[in-house]
Order: sequence, then structure tokens, then C-alpha cells
Amino acid sequence: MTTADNHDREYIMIWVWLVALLVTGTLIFMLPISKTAAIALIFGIAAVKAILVLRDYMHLKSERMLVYAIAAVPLVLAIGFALVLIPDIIFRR
Amino acid sequence: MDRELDAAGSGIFEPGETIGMPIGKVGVWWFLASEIMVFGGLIGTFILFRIAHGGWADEAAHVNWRLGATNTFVLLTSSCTMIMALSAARTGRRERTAHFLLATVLLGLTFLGIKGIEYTREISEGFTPASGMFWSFYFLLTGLHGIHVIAGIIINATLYVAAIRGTLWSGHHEERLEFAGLYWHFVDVVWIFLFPLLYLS
Amino acid sequence: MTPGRPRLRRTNPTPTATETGIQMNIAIAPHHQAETSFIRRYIFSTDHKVIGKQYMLLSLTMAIIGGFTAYLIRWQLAWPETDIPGWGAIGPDNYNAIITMHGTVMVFFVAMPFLLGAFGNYLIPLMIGARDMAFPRLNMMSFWTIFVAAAVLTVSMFVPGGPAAAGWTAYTPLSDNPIYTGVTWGQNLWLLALALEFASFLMGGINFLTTTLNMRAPGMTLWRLPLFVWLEVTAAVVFLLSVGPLVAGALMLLADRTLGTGFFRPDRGGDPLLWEHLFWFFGHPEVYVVALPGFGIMLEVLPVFARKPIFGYRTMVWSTVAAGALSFVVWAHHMFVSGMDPRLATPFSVTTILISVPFAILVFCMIATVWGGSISFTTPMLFALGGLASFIVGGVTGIFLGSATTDIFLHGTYFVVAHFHYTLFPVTFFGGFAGLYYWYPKMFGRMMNETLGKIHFWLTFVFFNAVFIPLFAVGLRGNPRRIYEMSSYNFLAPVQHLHVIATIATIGLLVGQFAVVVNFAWSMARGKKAAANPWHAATLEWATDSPPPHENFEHVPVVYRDAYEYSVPGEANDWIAQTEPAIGHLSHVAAD
Amino acid sequence: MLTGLLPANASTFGGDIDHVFWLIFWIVGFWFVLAEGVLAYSLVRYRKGSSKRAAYLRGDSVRQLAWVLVPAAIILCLDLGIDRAGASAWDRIKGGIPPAATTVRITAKQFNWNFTYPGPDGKFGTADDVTVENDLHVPAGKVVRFELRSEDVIHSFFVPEFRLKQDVVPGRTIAGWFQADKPGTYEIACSELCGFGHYSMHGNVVVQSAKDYEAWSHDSWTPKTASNKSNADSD
Repeated sequence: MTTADNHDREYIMIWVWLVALLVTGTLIFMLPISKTAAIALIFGIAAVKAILVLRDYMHLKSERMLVYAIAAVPLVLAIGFALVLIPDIIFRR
Repeated sequence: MDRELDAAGSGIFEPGETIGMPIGKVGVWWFLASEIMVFGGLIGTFILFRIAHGGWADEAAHVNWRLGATNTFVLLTSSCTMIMALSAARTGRRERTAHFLLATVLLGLTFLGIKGIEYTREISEGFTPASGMFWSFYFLLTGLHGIHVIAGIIINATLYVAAIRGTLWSGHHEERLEFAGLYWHFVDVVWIFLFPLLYLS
Repeated sequence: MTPGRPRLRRTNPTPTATETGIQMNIAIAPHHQAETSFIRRYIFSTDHKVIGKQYMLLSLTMAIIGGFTAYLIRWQLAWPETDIPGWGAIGPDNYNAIITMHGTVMVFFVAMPFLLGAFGNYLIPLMIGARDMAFPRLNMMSFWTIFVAAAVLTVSMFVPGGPAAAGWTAYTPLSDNPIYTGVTWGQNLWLLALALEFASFLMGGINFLTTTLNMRAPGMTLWRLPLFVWLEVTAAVVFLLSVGPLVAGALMLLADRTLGTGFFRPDRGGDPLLWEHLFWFFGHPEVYVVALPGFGIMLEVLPVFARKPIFGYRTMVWSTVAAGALSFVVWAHHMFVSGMDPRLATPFSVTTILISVPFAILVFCMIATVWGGSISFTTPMLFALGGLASFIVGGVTGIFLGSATTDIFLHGTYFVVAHFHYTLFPVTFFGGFAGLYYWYPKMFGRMMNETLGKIHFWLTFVFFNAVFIPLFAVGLRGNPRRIYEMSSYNFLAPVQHLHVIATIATIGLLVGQFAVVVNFAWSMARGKKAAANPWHAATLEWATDSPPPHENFEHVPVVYRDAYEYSVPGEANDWIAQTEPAIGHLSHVAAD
Repeated sequence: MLTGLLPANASTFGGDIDHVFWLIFWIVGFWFVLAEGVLAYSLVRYRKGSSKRAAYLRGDSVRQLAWVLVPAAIILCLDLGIDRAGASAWDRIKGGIPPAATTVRITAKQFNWNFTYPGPDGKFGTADDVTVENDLHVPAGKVVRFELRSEDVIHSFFVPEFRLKQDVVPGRTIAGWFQADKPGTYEIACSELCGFGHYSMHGNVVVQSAKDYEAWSHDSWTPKTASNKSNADSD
């Protein structure tokens, strides 16, 4: 399999991206901008990092629908669960 | 699904791969699904509490974001070495595989070491799980994640031994590397979110 | 395979399929050879059939604890503070511990290991034509994990401070701070036992899902799966996706009790309602995790003894999936009066009552399956029908509790107790016993005694209803649950005699169970030898010997048909095995 | 005879709850009888030997499935009806609190109920607040607002005759209301497991005519705090 090396290069490029994003994220944290904006940016970047790992390192880009389903359903459930708890925990009486 | 039904309908299967996926991969993904619910429940609760209690800004000021960032770097790198090990294993470059696996294990240990340093610092400064809700969550989240890292290190170490012995390649077993990798990358992804949650806000 | 059927029938339609069949033998046979040493074979076995039997043994053993605690509870309620024969008087704190143990044991260590662990493990590979589970070693680990969990729970009953006494729901802060109950290690061990139990069923669930997705025999499409497999798998998914938050919650509670955190302690900024949410997000789906396999067993038994195909196979599959999905969005109906935001009540009320639709479809399809059949009332059939008839009561009474308005009055009363016993008892025990009598020949190669079986059924059916119908009335009078004795409430004086009736019936119910114990043991030694397919059933587990050989099938079977081909017009037999080539394929056979 | 199933109702919103209860009762009662009836009939009618061979009904054609799906559709409609009836009653009972004549602070603790009245000045947190144990005195025919607090664990404030139940959660103040129809003494039960004394966490709601309530409050609210308790108990 000759394409292997290209694969390796791919993987290393992804790693470079991840590190770059990590650095930017940490820099934003030190920038003197509004907290909400900073948090939004930081978590946006975290999401991108996660997607990169999932897509390339966990091969989601070449996976079957089934795998997406297995991963997506609990994600939706967990988020939905947290949302339902908002009135009880954030706006508790 | 339909595709699979057709295949099955005509009675033609790969042994043990009715749906054209190795059982290991299906199993690991189901396991990760349950893990998503565990961490999802915990992280979700943490976010809600943090908003409800007005940010915990001053508590969060005491965690060492430099060490946190370093650890993120370590874990990201270990993910890279893990995937490199897999692609090496698939192309039968055995020594390369072993080396990258060893690197992954060592990076994992480095992560734990740094985390240990953080813990000792914080506890010596008097911040224990009992000193406030933020610290309770901090120690529970990082602790649970740490346990997952330890498990991952053990798995990767066994694979490393198999790689040196060469038994890793007997009967397509190098695919085990992919399954272990899926878990390891998942642990990495969890940390990718824990880092900003605990250190950067 | 089935004796007396020409081998031609079993050859595969296409060369490719034949190859795969052979490949399968090669691919899987060396995977684990027939094990020799006693320990490998019966203790640390990786054979799903042995593991299934181990689960059955464990659950039936724990059922003794569950039944005995029920006896203690009922006696105390009928004749408060008298000496209970075989135990002695119990005080209010022991009473709380006993109800906690009853709930925990029955739900987590009887219902789940019996319906999922025993039947799921034993039957799924057989029904889909696999040689074993996808991960046999993981399977073994899952059993030994729940074994340790059961041991931990049992030990927790004897530690200083006594066993957990905060109810099986372990509401915080009662379960959180020892000063409220005086329970120290009991509660910690309870949490540990539950954590281990969850780990065990996670391993088991992953195994069920992977096996069913990946290990099916040639021709066994998803739409040819026996409904039992469909329902077990749905239950596994529901468990897998619902247990996570409670695992998180258990860790938090354990940290509260050991590390001095305060996740659920209001004085430290914690929130008791969080525990209720985390618990019920799992706790409600858990009901379906137990109910669906029970239904699955009834669905295997009904068509065989009605000699009819399942009515509305795909409709039932979709209703099952719908019920499983809905079970994730109804949990707060356990919390209508818990102090949660009242605006949440109506949405959860709607989703909860909506669940009546898929379950109504399931029940109607089951009734339609016996309608027009030729019904023989064997013991398994009696238990399946008794379970169905009783479950309907549990179903309809659920509407009262699903409606937030009526739940204001009924929440936490004996009406709830009667309701969930009318759902869980039918699936666990009627369903479970139906399965036991039905598959015993397959499991142990001998038939069980029919007369004893019928006696067992009638004692169980009559006394079960005699226990819980009075409790509905008790609940409607407003009798709260988990009350050690009623005498401090004047408004409960009129219902005391109903408690006495329920208690006498409970004793009858428990005594009646000796029939199955005797039958089980006696048939093992003396029961008449079972043929490969004593009931003339069509599904794959009957296409191999009773009991099946080490890797289940002489040759991996090839599946040509649906699972329930009974009384097909124009056929000589009133059943056609799934392995029987369909007409279309016969030409191939001729060609060979 | 059936009406004897429930305790006699003694509050204004109890009637709404009972109404929804009987609505559900008759609906599910009908389906229960129907389902069990059809099941029993088919068991007798189609027992072995009664007919030569079982019918081959797979129920995969719409025509056959109609026998299942049409009833299911009807059930769906009835469900929505129940939801509607329930929702309106819920909003009235738990949705909001009507303007109240009296406000009481109810504090639950292992294992009894304390009721705090604002006292003559009508304000809480002042010296003349009056706390009585286990007996809640309220005027008949007036809206009573209560604020539930717990000192330790979760309890549940349950008055069967009022169809009133509300959990008491430590760390929260949960407000609610009720309006008692007629004078009398009604029992309070704790309906959430709260420890070994749970079974004896008993209290009374003493509903009094306006005049009696006036008299009671007059002699038990007069600032002689030492004897409040005895007064309360003597009722």
C-alpha cells in the first residue's frame, strides 16, 4: 500500500492544525476582549479541534451511517437532557 | 440499512461481518456511545451549575492554565502518534508501529505526571474536592478522565508488547490498534472540551 | 440440526452462500474449542449458553432474598410490630432498609439478570444462528461483574450501620448524609453494587448489539429476526443510552459521601432535584429495559401455541422502537410534585400518556396473534397469556399517574406501588416463567412437568392479583408508600383489612413458587427427554439439538423465511422452520 | 359505590382532580374491559380442537392492520383529550397562586411539621411571628398560601382530603395554595420517605369558620410565645 505515506502526512498536518488551534485558543483567553466573546470563540475552537480528531483520527469521514447514528443519538440525548434541566437548576426557586 | 438488508436477503455475508464492519469497531462505538452519556451528563451538570452559581471566576483563577495547555498539547500529540502507529501497522512497518505505540504510552504517562503535579500544587494550596462546588467538579471531571487515560495507557501498553513480539499481526489483529485508537482519541476529545471548561473560562 | 430432515434442504441456494457457510465454520470454530477442564467449562466459561444459565442461577438465587423481603414488608403492614415468623419483629429503620433492598434486588438483580442476562445470553446467538456472542470473554466478564455486584449488595446487608435505607431511588440528601439515616457503609456499598451492575450490563448490552448486528447467519435479515431478539436489542440500546447520567450521579453521590463534596447538599450549593433528574432519566427507561424482554418472551410463546404467525410483525417492531425512543422523554413524570418547574409538567404528561399508543399497538397485536388460532394451553402459554392479561392492568393504571393532575393525589401512594408491580411482575415473572417452561427443554434437554407447571401458574396468577388489586384501593384512599405502620393516621384505619388480604395473598404467592423450584429440580433428573423441537416451533434455536452442542450448530444454518410461519395454507405441516428452503430455492436444491 | 374509592373531597381544586380522575377512569375502564374481553373470548373460542386449523393472518396488509391501528388512533385522540383536561386543571392548581387571605410558612423537619404565621403585624421575620407545631389552623372558604421549606431532607406535604401534595425540598422555598371548603380537621401525611420516623410524621389541618379562626388567632397570637405550643396542641 503506497498511499500509506500520504496518509501519514495527512495525519501530521491534522496534528499541526490541532496544535495551532490550541495556541490560538489559549491566546484568545489572554486577549482583553469581552468574556462572552472569548468564551464563544474558545468553545468554537474546541469544537473544531474535536471535529478534526473525530473526522480524521477516528475516521468518521469514511464511516457508515450506522456509526454516525451510534455517536449522534447519545450526543443529542445528553444535550437535550441538560436543556430540560435549565429551569430547575439555573432558574431554581 | 437497506443496503445491508439486500446483502443479507441474498444470503451472502462475510463471516461475522453481517453489516460489513468488524465486530470490534461496532462494539467500541457502542461503548463510546455509553461513555458520551456519562461525560455528557457530568459536563452538562457542570455547565448548568457554573451558570447558576455565577461563573466561579475567582475559583477558576487558581487552576494553572499553563500546565493545562501543556497537557492538552501532550494528549493531542499522543493522538497523532496513535494514528501514526495504526497506519504503520496496516502497512506492516512493524518497528515503526512499536515506536509510535511506545511514544503514545509515554505521552499518556507524561499527561498523568503533569496532572499529578497540578493536583499536588492545588491540594497543597488547600484546594480539595471539599473546598467548594467548582473544585468538586474539577476533581471529579479530571479524576474520571484520568482513570480513562490510565485504562488507555494499559491497553496501548499491551498492544506495544504485542507489536514487539509481532503477535499483533497474527490473523488481522493489527485492527485491534484501530479499536484502541478510537477509545484513545475519544479520551482526547473529552479533554479537548474539559480544558476550556475548567481552565479557560 | 433437526433430525429426520434430508440434508439437501440445508444446502445453500448459491455457491457463494455455501462458501460463506463453510468459511463461518472455519472462521469461528477455532475461535474457542470445546473446553475440557471443569472450571473452564462451568465456572469461567465463555460459552454463552453456560453464561446464560449462570445468570439464571444468580437471578433466581437473588429472587429468594427479594421474595423474603416482600414477605417481611407485607407481614409488618398487616400485623404491625408483631414477631414475623422466621425473622422476629422489625423496627422502622429496618423496615426502610428492607424496602430498599427489596426494590434494589428485584429490579437490578432479579429482573435484569433473569430477562436480559439469562434469556438474552442463552437465546440471541441461537436465534440468529451464531456460534457464540461477538465477544465471549467480555460476556464472561459481564457475568462475573454482576456476581461481584450481587455479593457486594449482600454483604452490605450485614455491615455496621445497616444496609442502605433511603429507598431504591436513594433520594438525596437522605442518601447523601449519614446523619439522616445512620447508614454509613451500607449506602456506599449500595452505590458500589449498582455501579458494578451497570458496568456488567453495559458489557452485556454491547455484546447483544454487536452480536445481533454482525453475527447473523446467512439469510437472517433484520426483518427475519425473532421478535425476542428485536426487543432484547431495543432494551440493550435503551439501557446503554440512559444509564450514563446515573453513573455520573452515582459518582457524585459517592464523592459526597466519601470526599466531602456537596453536589446534592443544599447547604453547600448542591441541588437534591438534580439527583431526581439523573435517577429518573435512567429510572424510567429502566422500566422498558425490563419490560421489553418480558414482552419478547411472550411474543415467542404466543404464536407457537396459537399455531399462528405473529400479527403485524413490522408494526410491532416499529412500536417497540417508538416506545424505546419515547422512554427517554418521559422521566419527569416521576417528579410532577417534586418541586420541579411546574411548566415542565404538561409536556412530560403529554409524552408519558403518548406511550400508551405504541404499547396499545403491541398489546392489540398480541391479542390479534391468538385470535383465530388453535390454542393449546400449555404451561408456557398460560404464563404468557397471564402476563399479557395482567400487564394490561399495569398499562391502563399508568394513565392515572401519567396525567400530572391526578398524579398530584396519587403520587407516592400505594396506587403507584400496585401500578408498577402490575407492570414489572407480569414481564419479569409471568414472562420469565413462560420463557423458563418454554426453553427449559432446550436448555437442559428434558421436559418440565406440565401438571406441576399448571398448578404453579394458577397459584401465581390468582395470588398475584389478590395481592395487588387491594393495593389499588388502598392507594386510592391516599395511603402513602414506605409507611412502616398506618396506626398514626386515622384516615387509614378503614384500609387496614385490605392490607391483611394483600399479605395473606403474598404468603400464598410465595408458597406457590415452591412448585417451580420442585419442578425445576425434579425435571432436571427425572423429566422426560426432550426432542430437538418439542413444540414444533419455527425459530432457529429449535433447529439444533436439545441441549445444543458446544458451538450451537453442526453447520451454520441458512435462513430462508420469516420466524413465524405457522399454519401456512396448503402446507402439510402447520409450521415451517426458518431453515426450510422457500419454494423459489427448491429449484437450486434440485439442481445440486 | 365507586365514589367510595376516593376519600371525600374537602378543597376547591380537589373537585377538578377528581373530575380528571373519573374521566380517565371511564376511558381506560372501557379499553380495559374491551381488551380483556376480546382476549378472553378468543381464548375460549379458538382453543385447540374448536376449529380445524389456525387462520394464517400475518397482519401485514393495511386491511388487516386496521384492526389494530384504528383503535390505536382512537386511543391517541382520547390521550390528547385527557392531556387537555389535565393541563387546564394543572395550571389552575399548580400553575399560579391566587391572591391569598392567609400566608403560612410550613417548615418540615425530621419528623414533624412547623407552621409559622406572620402574627398580628402580618409580616414575616418580625418578633411577633407565631410558630405552632403539627396543627395548621386555617379559615374555611379562604385561599391559603403556603411556603414550604425543609430543614433536612425531602419531605412531602400531603393532605388527602384536599387532593393536595407537594414535595418539600431543602434549599428551596416552594409556594403553593389551597382553599378548604368546610370546617373540620384533616390529616397531613408525609408522602416522601424521610427517615425512620417517616411513618409518624403526622399533622392536622384544622379548618375553622371565620369566627373560630379569628378567636383562635387572637388568643394564640397574643405575644405570650411561651404558651403558643400548648394552645396549638390543645385544639
